[in-house]
Amino acid sequence: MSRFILWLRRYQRWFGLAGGLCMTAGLYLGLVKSPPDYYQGEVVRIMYLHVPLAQTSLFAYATLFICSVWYLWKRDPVVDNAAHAAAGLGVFFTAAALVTGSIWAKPTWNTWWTWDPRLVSFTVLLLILIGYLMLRMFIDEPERQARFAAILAIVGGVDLPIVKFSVEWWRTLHQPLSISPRGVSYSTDMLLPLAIMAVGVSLLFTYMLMVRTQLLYLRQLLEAKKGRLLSKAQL
Amino acid sequence: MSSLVIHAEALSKSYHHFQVLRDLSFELEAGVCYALFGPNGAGKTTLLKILATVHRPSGGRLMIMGKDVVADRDAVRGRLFLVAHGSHLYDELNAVENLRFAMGLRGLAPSDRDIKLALDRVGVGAFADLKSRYFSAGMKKRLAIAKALLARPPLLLLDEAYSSLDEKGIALVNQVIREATGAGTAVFMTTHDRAKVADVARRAGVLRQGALHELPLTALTGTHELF
Amino acid sequence: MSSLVIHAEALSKSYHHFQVLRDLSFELEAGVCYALFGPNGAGKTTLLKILATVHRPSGGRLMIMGKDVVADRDAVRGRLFLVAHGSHLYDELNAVENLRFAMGLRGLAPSDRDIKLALDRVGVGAFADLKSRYFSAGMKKRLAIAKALLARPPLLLLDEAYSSLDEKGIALVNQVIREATGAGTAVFMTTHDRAKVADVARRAGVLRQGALHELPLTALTGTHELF
Amino acid sequence: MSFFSAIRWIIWKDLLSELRSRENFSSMLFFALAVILIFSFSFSTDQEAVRELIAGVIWVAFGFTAIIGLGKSFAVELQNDCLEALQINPIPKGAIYLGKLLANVIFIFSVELLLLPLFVIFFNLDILEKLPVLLVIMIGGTLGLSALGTLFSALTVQIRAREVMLPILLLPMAVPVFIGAVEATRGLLGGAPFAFYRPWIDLLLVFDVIFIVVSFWVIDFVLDA
Amino acid sequence: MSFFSAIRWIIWKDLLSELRSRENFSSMLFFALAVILIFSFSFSTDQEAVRELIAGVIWVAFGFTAIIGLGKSFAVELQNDCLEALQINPIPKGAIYLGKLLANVIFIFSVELLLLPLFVIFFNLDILEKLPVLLVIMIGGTLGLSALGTLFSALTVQIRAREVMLPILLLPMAVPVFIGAVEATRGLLGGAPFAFYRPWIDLLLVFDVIFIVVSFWVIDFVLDA
Ligand code: HEM
Ligand SMILES: Nc1ncnc2c1ncn2[C@@H]1O[C@H](COP(=O)(O)OP(=O)(O)OP(=O)(O)O)[C@@H](O)[C@H]1O
Ligand SMILES: Nc1ncnc2c1ncn2[C@@H]1O[C@H](COP(=O)(O)OP(=O)(O)OP(=O)(O)O)[C@@H](O)[C@H]1O
Ligand SMILES: [Mg+2]
Ligand SMILES: [Mg+2]
Repeated sequence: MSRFILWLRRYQRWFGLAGGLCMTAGLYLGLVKSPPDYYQGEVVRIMYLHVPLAQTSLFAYATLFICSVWYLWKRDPVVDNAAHAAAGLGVFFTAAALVTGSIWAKPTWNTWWTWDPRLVSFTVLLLILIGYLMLRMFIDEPERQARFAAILAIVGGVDLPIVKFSVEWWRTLHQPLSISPRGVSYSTDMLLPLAIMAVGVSLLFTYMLMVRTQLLYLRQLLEAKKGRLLSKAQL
Repeated sequence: MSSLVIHAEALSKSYHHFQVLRDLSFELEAGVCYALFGPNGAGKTTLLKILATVHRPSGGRLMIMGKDVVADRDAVRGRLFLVAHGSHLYDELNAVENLRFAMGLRGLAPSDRDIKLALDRVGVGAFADLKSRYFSAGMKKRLAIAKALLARPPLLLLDEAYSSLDEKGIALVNQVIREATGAGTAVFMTTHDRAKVADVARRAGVLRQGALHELPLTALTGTHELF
Repeated sequence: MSSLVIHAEALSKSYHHFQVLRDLSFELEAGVCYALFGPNGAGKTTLLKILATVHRPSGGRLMIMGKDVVADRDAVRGRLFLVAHGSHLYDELNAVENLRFAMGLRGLAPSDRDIKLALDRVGVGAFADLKSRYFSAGMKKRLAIAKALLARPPLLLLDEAYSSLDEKGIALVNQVIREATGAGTAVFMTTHDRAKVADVARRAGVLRQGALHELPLTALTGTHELF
Repeated sequence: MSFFSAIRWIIWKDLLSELRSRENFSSMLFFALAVILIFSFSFSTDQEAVRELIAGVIWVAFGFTAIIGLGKSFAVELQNDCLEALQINPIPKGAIYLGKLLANVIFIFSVELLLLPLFVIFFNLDILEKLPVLLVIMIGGTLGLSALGTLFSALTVQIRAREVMLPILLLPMAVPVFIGAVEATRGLLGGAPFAFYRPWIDLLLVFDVIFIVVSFWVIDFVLDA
Repeated sequence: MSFFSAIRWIIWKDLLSELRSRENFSSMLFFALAVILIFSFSFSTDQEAVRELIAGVIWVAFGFTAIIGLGKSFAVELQNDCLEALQINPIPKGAIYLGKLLANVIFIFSVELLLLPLFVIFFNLDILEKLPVLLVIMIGGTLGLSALGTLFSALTVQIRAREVMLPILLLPMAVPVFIGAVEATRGLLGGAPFAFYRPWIDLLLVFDVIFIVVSFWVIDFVLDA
């Protein structure tokens, strides 16, 4: 078994534990202790989920990008497992950020969805991630799957900043946003729980990444076992 | 050492974990024709495609003409030519254009006369202007052989060399192989028909359970089971 | 008359004005294996596909089991089975499912045991659950033969019957042909290999310049040129 | 008997292949998503205009979904010359047509069902109590597109420029289906009384029947030499 | 030397095949026509709204045209395993990429040129003195779509759901091209001063360069095991 996998197995619990602690503390501080927002009232509390989730999605894509470059360079299947895991979790976190954002948008912007640059680039991120997983689904050979997926992640990684900046120009060039996500200014009693939550969700992501990488790795091992049995049954 | 065309060490290949080749080592010298046998599904095509640099081996080391196939792909590729199951022809191009294109990408520019000679040689000269879409199975195979004639590679790889050829076509392939080996080309081919290859093969082997076993040449003319 | 399986009169076939078959007449009786030879591009595949009702003849009349292939297509089709170049397999279905589907459309419902027996017989029993996408060339051919085994048609058509099969596979095909003809099936096959077919063919012919010439059976064991 | 069992075998095979590969289904879904996205991008200037055109957007997305699915329908028969085997099978070609048609409707309609919530979210629709009628319109439109599309899929798969000839042939012919479906949907979503857009639904169903009957009748010429 | 001659051979082959079959060209053309037709049908309610959206309509039509052409680009290499032959040819894979890219741009751009008069007729546009800038935008957009599209065409052609995976991968990534092209076209057609939409043209060109460079760099991993 890969040494990296053994390392993951040894240390994952600490990440899980720390993430759990941070999130418990963060949720308590954010949902119970911190004051409601002056303008938004209790609704603002969804921020403690939305912002960390959104940040972690970007973190997930960064992980995916790095693992992909690393894979093409070293061709280590374990790194590909990590990339695969990061993409799967990325879809989960991105979708969660999108949903929480939408839920937040309904009372504040009075719509589930609007053509805001951030939302657009974020949706593109989600589509790229889903495309990434679909691509993997349609390739059976593990080596080719890993190689093509890595290429897609890298091209997407170059693309995302361009999408982000181009949509940024797109709006600001014509009409400024009446309500921007940046319009909410933080007070310290909001910033602390937010920071704790941010750390907590990132740790949680790291923990899930470690577990999922192992899962994918083990699944490959199992397939290999099955394959070896089949190779015995030659004509 | 310098006359070694293929030098494989502990080659292995798995298709999603289904191991087809295991720790396969062998060598092939220039000017020799090697015939590979094996039951259906043994991995002959797989091995040939690894030699042709279509697939990357899952493990082991493969040197062709002294160059590593992984590190030095393009150098290796200029030195080999593959006649595979697929005929590598473009349906919309006619026979001449197909040859021209294939040679052009190899950096060769055969004259009209060379092309005409090659087509006549493989017996499709009368169809030089026909789109390859309308070629029959055997005619396509013959066109692929015409490409090999023009490319004159140091290593020639043939998968199921005789399939879909008529008896004259088979004689033609054997003649081509003889000339090629005479000129120092190494030929590595798979086939199921030992009687036909007995004329030209200087070495033979059988692929069984992922391992390669060298055969005595007498096995080709005999009738006992190869595997 | 009633034992005539194929009765062709003045069949002809052209592909956009290129005439491949001219006024071809012949008959085939039940229980006989007919081997068709011919140079590459002679029109063997074309003729076989006309017999299989894939192509419609450009002229002439073709009766199979006493039914006209043009007027009475579906009746004819239930009585023949074609093993063509293409293996007629669905990549995503495994071996068992492929057999089941092919038989289902013919209105047959072979039992699990029948299917298992057929797969074992053609030597791919170990791969019953493997998607046919991953089958090698020879394994696909074997699966196609398994279909013919289950279908038990009165007329069996085989194009390049032995191609991509190993020696055991060839013996298997010959065995299948022997059993089929023994049970009254007419077999019409094309091949380039007279030595292999000599065992089983009861009649032989060569297609040349669009015309069919009957060959004496001794030609199969001889070595002089057929065309 | 063997007619219906042939239909069942075709559906079984198509569904099983699809379950194995999930190719068709996920492709249709994602492609429809991309279409919705492009639309929203191209027409983002005017939120009100987009809401006005929502019925059109829905049916353009459904139309493209259908074209993807229909194109695949017979394209899978090209692998290993399976089409040849289908052609010379002793079953009536009408059974092949109906089997393929039903499999296509199942695929396309399930994708449309999945897209529905997206439209609700993206365009702020409120369709809960309109759902039964909407489903009828969707089935009517899908059946109409598939009836013609299955026929053309069988036809185009045998010619050179197959992937593109399908929409080229289908889209103009399917104009009445599109018009019927768009107008009915527009009426429904716009809150018009049922009697007002009822004729459009009738139009759809009439076209469904006509298309299926005609296709069933001509499929022999398409699938046979 | 052999690098550029390889590029020439690829272009020669693609152009010659296309001249023979006219498959790609006529398909793109007709498909674009059908798209324009559908648009006009689906959005016929409000002529003014359509005029507002004309830049979007143009680029949706161009985008679909491009996707058709790009999908074909490497798909023709599947016949008789030609892709295998390309892979093991002793030429740099970058030359294959550039050859295919140029052939694609030639095809797609010529179809776009033919579509232009149609837009003029259908939507009453007045583009004569705007033509030079419009052509620059068109080339910029086409190059951007093709740069990525050629890469993804080479990639998807080697996997299962190829026809649909191409748009699935390409469309989200091409969002900046669409935005740049649509905004620049909108500015141009709307009569805005050049300086106003100039940034969009710059965006297009920057994008073109970035994606050609990136694709050229990764094509080896796509076309080689
Ligand atoms: C579908 C809707 C939404 C999506 C997809 C979305 C997406 C995002 C993304 C991608 C980020 C960036 C995280 C980072 O840069 O690390 C973010 C941050 C943020 N969002 Fe949202 N958002 C949505 C709705 C909202 C709404 C309705 C609000 C509040 C009115 C909001 C408030 C914020 C805030 C305060 C931040 C942190 C900004 C910062 O730290 O720079 N979001 N969101
Ligand atoms: N892409 C693939 N994925 C999984 N398994 C594969 C793949 N290609 C081939 N195989 C398997 O590898 C084995 C060897 O296949 P290969 O085509 O090399 O056989 P072969 O010796 O050429 O057989 P034949 O004589 O029938 O041509 C077969 O059992 C086949 O099922
Ligand atoms: N669709 C077609 N259009 C035009 N010509 C065709 C077509 N199909 C076959 N031909 C031509 O018809 C002739 C006979 O082809 P066919 O495939 O029947 O030959 P064959 O005897 O099977 O040859 P082989 O031994 O090579 O398989 C060939 O010359 C071929 O070029
Ligand atoms: Mg093989
Ligand atoms: Mg033939």
